[in-house]
Amino acid sequence: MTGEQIVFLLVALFTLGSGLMVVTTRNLVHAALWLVSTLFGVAVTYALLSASFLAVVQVVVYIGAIAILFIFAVMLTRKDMRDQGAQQNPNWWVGALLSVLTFIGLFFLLQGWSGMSTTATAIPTGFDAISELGTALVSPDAFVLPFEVASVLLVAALVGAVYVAFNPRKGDFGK
Amino acid sequence: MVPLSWYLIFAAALFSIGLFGVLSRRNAVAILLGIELMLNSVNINLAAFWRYGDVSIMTGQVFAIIVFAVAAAEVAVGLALVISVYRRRNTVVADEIDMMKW
Amino acid sequence: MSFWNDPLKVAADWLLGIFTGWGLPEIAANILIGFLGVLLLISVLMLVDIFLVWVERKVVSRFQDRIGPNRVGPFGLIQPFADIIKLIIKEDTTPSGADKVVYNIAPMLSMMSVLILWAVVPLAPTILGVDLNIGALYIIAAGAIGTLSIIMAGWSSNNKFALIGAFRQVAVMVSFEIPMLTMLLIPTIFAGSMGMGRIIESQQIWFVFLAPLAALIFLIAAIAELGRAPFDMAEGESELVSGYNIEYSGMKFGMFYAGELLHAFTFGGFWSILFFGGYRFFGLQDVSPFLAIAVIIFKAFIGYWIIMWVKYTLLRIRIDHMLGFNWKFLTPLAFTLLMMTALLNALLAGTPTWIYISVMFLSNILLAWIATEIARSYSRREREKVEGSGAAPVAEGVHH
Amino acid sequence: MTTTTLIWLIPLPPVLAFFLIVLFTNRSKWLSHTIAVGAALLSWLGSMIVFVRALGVEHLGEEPFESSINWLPTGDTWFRVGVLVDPLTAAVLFFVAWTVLMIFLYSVGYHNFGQPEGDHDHKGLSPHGATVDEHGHKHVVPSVEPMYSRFFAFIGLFAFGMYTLVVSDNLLTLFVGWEIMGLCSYLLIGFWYAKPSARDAAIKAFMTTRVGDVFMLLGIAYLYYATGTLSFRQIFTEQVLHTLATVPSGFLGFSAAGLIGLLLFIGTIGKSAQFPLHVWLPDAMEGPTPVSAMIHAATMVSAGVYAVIRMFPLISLDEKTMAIVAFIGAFTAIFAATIAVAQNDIKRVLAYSTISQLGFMIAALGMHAYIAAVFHLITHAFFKALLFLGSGSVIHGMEHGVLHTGNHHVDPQDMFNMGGLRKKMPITFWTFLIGGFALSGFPLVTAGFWSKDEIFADAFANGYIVIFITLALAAFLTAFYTMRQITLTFLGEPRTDEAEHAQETPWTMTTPLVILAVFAIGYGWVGIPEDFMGLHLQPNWFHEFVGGTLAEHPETIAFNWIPLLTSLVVALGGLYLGWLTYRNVNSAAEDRLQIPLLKNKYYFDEAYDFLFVKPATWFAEIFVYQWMDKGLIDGILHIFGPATQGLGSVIRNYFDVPVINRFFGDGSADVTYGVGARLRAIQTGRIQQYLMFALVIFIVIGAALYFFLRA
Amino acid sequence: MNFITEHLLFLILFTPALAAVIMLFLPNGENRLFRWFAFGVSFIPLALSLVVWFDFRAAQPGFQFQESYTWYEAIGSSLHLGVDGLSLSMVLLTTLLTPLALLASFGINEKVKAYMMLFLFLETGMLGVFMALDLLIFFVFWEVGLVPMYFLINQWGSANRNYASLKFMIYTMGGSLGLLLAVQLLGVLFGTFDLVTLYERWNALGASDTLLGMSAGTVKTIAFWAFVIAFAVKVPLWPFHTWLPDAHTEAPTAGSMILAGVLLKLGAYGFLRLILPLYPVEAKYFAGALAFLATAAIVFGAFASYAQTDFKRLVAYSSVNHMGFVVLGIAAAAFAAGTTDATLALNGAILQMFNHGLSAAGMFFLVGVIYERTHTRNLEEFGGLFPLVPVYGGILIFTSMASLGLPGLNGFISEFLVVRGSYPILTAYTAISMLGLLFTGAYILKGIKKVLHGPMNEHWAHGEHKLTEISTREILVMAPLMVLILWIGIYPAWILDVINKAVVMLF
Repeated sequence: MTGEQIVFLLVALFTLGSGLMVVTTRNLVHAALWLVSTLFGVAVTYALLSASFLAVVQVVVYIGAIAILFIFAVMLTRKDMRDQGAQQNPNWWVGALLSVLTFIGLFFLLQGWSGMSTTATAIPTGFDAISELGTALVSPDAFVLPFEVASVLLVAALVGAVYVAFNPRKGDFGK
Repeated sequence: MVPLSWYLIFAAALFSIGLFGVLSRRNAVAILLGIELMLNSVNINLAAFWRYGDVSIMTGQVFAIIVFAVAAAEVAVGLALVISVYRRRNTVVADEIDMMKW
Repeated sequence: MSFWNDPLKVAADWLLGIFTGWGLPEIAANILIGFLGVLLLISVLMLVDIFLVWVERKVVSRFQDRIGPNRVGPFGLIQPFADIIKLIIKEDTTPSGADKVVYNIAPMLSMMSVLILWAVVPLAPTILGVDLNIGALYIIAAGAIGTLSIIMAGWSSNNKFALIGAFRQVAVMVSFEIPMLTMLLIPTIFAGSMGMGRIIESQQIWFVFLAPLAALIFLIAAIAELGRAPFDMAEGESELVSGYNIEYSGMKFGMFYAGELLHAFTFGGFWSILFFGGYRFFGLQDVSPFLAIAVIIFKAFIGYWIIMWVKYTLLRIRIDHMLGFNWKFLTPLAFTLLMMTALLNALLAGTPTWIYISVMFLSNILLAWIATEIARSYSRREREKVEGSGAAPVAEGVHH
Repeated sequence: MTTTTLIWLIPLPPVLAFFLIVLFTNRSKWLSHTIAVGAALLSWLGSMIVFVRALGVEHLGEEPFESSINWLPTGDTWFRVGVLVDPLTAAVLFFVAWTVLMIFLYSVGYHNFGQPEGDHDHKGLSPHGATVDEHGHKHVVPSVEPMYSRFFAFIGLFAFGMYTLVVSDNLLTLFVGWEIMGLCSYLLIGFWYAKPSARDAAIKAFMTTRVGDVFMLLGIAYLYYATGTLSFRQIFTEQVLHTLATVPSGFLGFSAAGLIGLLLFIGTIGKSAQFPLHVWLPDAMEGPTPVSAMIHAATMVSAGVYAVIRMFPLISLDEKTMAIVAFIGAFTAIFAATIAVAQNDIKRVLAYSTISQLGFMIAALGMHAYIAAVFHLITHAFFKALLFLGSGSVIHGMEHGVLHTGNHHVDPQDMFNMGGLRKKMPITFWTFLIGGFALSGFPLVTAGFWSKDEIFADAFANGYIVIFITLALAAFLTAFYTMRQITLTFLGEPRTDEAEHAQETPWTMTTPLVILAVFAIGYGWVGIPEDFMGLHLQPNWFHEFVGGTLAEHPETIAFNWIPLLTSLVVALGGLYLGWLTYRNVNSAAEDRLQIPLLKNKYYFDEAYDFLFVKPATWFAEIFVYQWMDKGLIDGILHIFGPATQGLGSVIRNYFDVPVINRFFGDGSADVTYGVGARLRAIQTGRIQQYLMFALVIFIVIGAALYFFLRA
Repeated sequence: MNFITEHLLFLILFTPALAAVIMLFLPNGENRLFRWFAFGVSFIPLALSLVVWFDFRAAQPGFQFQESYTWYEAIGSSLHLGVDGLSLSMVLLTTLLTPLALLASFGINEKVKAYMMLFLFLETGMLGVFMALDLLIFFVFWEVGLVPMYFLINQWGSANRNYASLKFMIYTMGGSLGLLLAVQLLGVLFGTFDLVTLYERWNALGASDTLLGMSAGTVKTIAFWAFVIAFAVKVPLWPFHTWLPDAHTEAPTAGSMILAGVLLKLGAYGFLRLILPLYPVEAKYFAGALAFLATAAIVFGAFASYAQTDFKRLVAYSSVNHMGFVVLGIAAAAFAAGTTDATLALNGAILQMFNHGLSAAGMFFLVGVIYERTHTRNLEEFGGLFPLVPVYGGILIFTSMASLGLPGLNGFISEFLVVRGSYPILTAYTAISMLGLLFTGAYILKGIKKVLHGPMNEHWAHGEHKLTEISTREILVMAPLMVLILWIGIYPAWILDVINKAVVMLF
């Protein structure tokens, strides 16, 4: 049990716990907030994996944008502050069963894999992950095309979102 | 040192939790929350494989970033749909949004 | 290797010696020292914060042709402490139907979002928390947390004014994050790194000379991010009495208040770091770290003062105008500027410095001019539309 | 300044004047004519210097002044252009310089410089006169030309063209000058463009000359191809000429030289208005008189002859060509003379006389009478210029009268409205008389006598009897109509009030008359044959000088009484008869020679109109445009539209609709519908259920695969 | 800044297109902005091409300023640019005329943005054809040039524009079908579209060896005619010329300027760049036919032009007549390739292309000027306008004379060279074409006569119809053209030298 392992376990437990809260809590705003904490956990996980860029982007994008978006959505789609009625489907147990099965299946599959227990090699000194990442993203012989495609997708999605969510009050359509 | 397996299992667990959310929640927004969890678990895998493989190969991180983009897009569109549905039908319960059935 | 050249290191070594002397393991000692360092920084900041309260009140009164605090202590210097005491002994109320947990977490988050910013602020060549190589992004990340805190506060207060205020503030923050991030990338382009340290080191000429427009946009975005006038509709006393923190009282409110002031100060600091060479001042920084600190604090104060100046000079802008201004003007402009800078940077690679500087500067000016021209013609057409339709010309943007 | 440089510079002043006036000074009349006349003066000065220096050179013919520069890159060599002054050029340059200068000067007065603006003068029409109020009673005076500056610009360009043509050392630049003059004649004949007659005359002139020009262009091209050069000096070398003479052109048995010569000569026919392309020249009288003088006497028509003289060594190689040349010349001479007899317009008479005189020169060339041709060209230039300017002066005087009486129906150019002007305008009268006598070859004194006599002598000596007689008749008619003109214009009593009130013209117009008169008499004396009437005078200077141009010096012909007597008889007889006939004819009715055939110039215009103009127009408008382009070609094109449409509809109706739509389209639709109707039961519309289905199946299949594949 | 010097042609080629794209993002309705922007931008290619012109080493064989970018590797086609004396003069002509045309179209007031954008695209298209050293690229730009012109005619044209634009489009498209096929044929045969390599390889194979089951001779003949028809339509050669009067007449002024000034040259350029080098044998064999068509174009063009009552149509037909001389020269050169006569003929033809570019553009512009004021082109309705518009009249006469081929102006030089070159080779045709030359004079004078001379048509003299003098802007459009016309007329060596060297090295 090295310190790092301890830290990891703590983070993982924290993350999974808040993840559970996300899917179980009744108050949707709380669910969203729990999601935030989950995301934090994931961000820390990235940090543990010394993917600092991912960690920060995780915070910026997920917490800064997505989570906020969720909270907005929740607030916009509720008649009042209290949630009445069941939050789960009548056949939620099927879902639970399926997900457990999935987990077990994955677990088994992973067990069978040889590279399962590889440990990380130390990052070479002077290795700058970010500049590497940057070049990888935009160099023609690496990922520039997927990168562009992703950005196009993003734009398209946002335009679509605006269009879908836009509700034309009388007269001011397209204003 | 933390072996790769821990991360993978952690991710798998997070994935399953998300899946559970998706399958069991009634509220459409909550379903989207579940989806977020699943996406994150995937990202953890990607990052982990990057770290535990050859560090100088950036594929893992690049994919993670693309997943970020996709997630953002997905949330934007999804929530927009939810909201417009809510406007027109005044409900966000997934099961009640079934006018596409025969 | 004297104390004057690298105080932190000296101090750290000294402490390490002591702690190991007490028989603590190496790691534990280091962690402890780290904590102590953070503690030191935070308490210093808190002092600065208190001082800021005084400055703020003094300056505003000057702006409004008053004397300001002048009873307690010389020039009312003790006034802030009096305020704090008042805040502490005030009753700490919690509105019914409020979501307690969230309600109580929010102020801390808001304070925290400001404090963590200082982790990446280089006070001197040798004195900085961590030289994150994604420093620029880190600022935005911290900003995200601020956003979160505000919405939490707004929502948990169970008060529609608070909620509306929070919504507004969050909308503004989320949108103005974009030009801000874009502008952060411009010093990054010049310096070739996102790390604050590198950015400062590579400012033989202040970046403001290379990209005056960028500096301006960053300032605007920062003010919006801070939610201070003219972008302070989150706590628009007139329409929704002080917005998201309406329900807060006592020290919780104090935290929001202090957080805001410190936030402004911090952004003044960042402004100076990104565009005005941080602690660089004609080689002064190399003489002694303390001088460097003095320089950067001074610059930060200048920035802070400018922000105050704006705040107490301009009028509040209507929310839709403000968002429109961001999405239709500031963001496109920022993107254009970014692309132009990157392009020129590539084109001018290898040209003598003076050409580089002048081209950069002129192109900025040119872009600014074009932008204003387009904006002007647009507004002209808008006005004609309004006046042409016979309606009374509405007061453009301003509204109080 | 070296002579060659100077020669380069000679043509420049007028063209500079042109640009100056057009671009800058056209507002100021004074500035414009000062610039123009000044330019003419400069060129005159240059020409004179060149001329004098040319006189100084021994054997100018062998080593003339010449210099040239690269102009056109042609493959790996260059086409060079340059200037050349040999005796011929020098002689021509002399009279060109003088006449041009005179005409420039004359124009100032002719266009009433200094007179007030016309009351309702209109740009593009000749001035109508202006009413001035002199102490109490207002009376009409001539008004200044509205397009005064423009006129000077044009004649400046014109002079440029002429100088270029004269000094150029190759056929191409000669052609350039030639065409520039063509343009200027167009612009100047149509100077009063608002008059339809003037406009049409201008176009007629341009087109008729262009007919010649295109042939000339062909000739130039052929020559260039055949010799590889256009420079005179290089063409007129022994072997080049020899090859040209021997190589057959494959056209009616002409030799290359013959064909080239012919083509070039056609150009000349157009330019110097020889039969059958003479029709434009009389109409060209529509232009202002100085222009007529410019075109007819000094420059343009002379240019035509000059070109032939230039190419004489080439043309003279082929006898067939020479025969044609001689015939055309002689015929034109007599033919034009007959027409001239019946004309009443003072300028038209001169126009036709010009044609016939040019005929003399051409004929002379056709008879190898090189010197005589050049001599007559020059003398004619002087006295014809004199006559034209004189007639202009007369008309100007008459216009005074017209303005005075205010009766604008009286044509100031009709000779029957004149009479008795000798008292009114003495200077004009005497100079005109000199010019007329020179034209009709009044013995011994006038220049015309000597030049014409030389032609006769050559004709007789070389045994061209037919041509000799023809020319003699022509000369007789010349003398006759000249005297007719003088009688009707100046002698007797004024026949109209206008003639009564005619008055002498200003010094700017009379000075040129006087100067030209001097040349009209004096210039003849430079060419007196050495053994004239058996006397032994000093050698014929002109013959020596100009003869030097040719490679082999033309031999002087022995004196003979017959041609001398002939010319005496025809000249004096013609003059006397003319005076006799017309001394008391008072109106056109009484003129017995007003035969319609002659009056209407043998109906040439009508004939050409019927033969060429109308058919061409028909061909253009009906055949080419209406039938071929619009009808045939576009017709064919317009078929495509309907055709494709038809094809398309066929395909649609017989393939698309039944096969594609009915069978494949609807059929597949039905099938799909059937299947769908059965499958829709599982469509609950609940995403989560769908997802569950999917997952279950996925897990099952996955597990199955996992277990079986591991085995 | 060696980036610029290394990519000169590329920049010349794509600056206009880029500018057009940028224009797309300019705010709407800012007409003055569009005009000045387009006008200003169009100077960049001009300046650059001047740089090229002065850096151009005429004496050095082969193409210069070559640039090659991978474009379509799969079929062996690359964006290969380069110029020699021949194409350079055309490029210069294009970059020179475009600013003038843009300046000329300041009068356009509706849909200015689209108009200017189309114009800039058009410039790219034309330049591309002149610079392309790759058959496929050549074809692409060939078609690219078509589309903007179609819209220019169709949107900004006058009364009968739909018919005209459709005719123009279909005609040219139909013509270039064969071209496309032939181009593909070559591409398939050699696996590359690169001209420089094609020149050798294509000529290397003799008539005996078989391609696609036919003897190479047959294949070549077919391909030859495919090329010829495409280019003949564009030139236009009789009897493919009837699209031209319609298109020119209906097009907006600047449109016709470019159409006459540059677009027609594309065809002739195609003859020179592709047909002569690729099909020397066939060209020689069919030179007679070409010469016949050329002569027909000259003569019938002149006559048809004389027949017109529509001023612009008259000028349009004059283009047929003038371009006929170009083809005549080319035919002569094809017949006797390599001889001095051929060189002269080609010099003449190419210079004629340039000259016609200047004078025809000028004429169309002048027609446009008077059309803008009177809204009629019917010659019968003019008459005696000279006193009203002296300056305009002077310019009109000057330009007409250039187009008439008056010595001392540019037209004469080229026509003389063509005649000189083709006389010994195709004597009869040259002689006949003189008839055309004669009637050139006839219709030019008719034009002047009907417009400027004669009794004044009082209708234009006063009142709201009063004819206004040509404006400074319009004079500025004409000035460069006139200067060039005079300059070439007096001292043609400066341009002819480049052309001549190119011709000597090429053929």
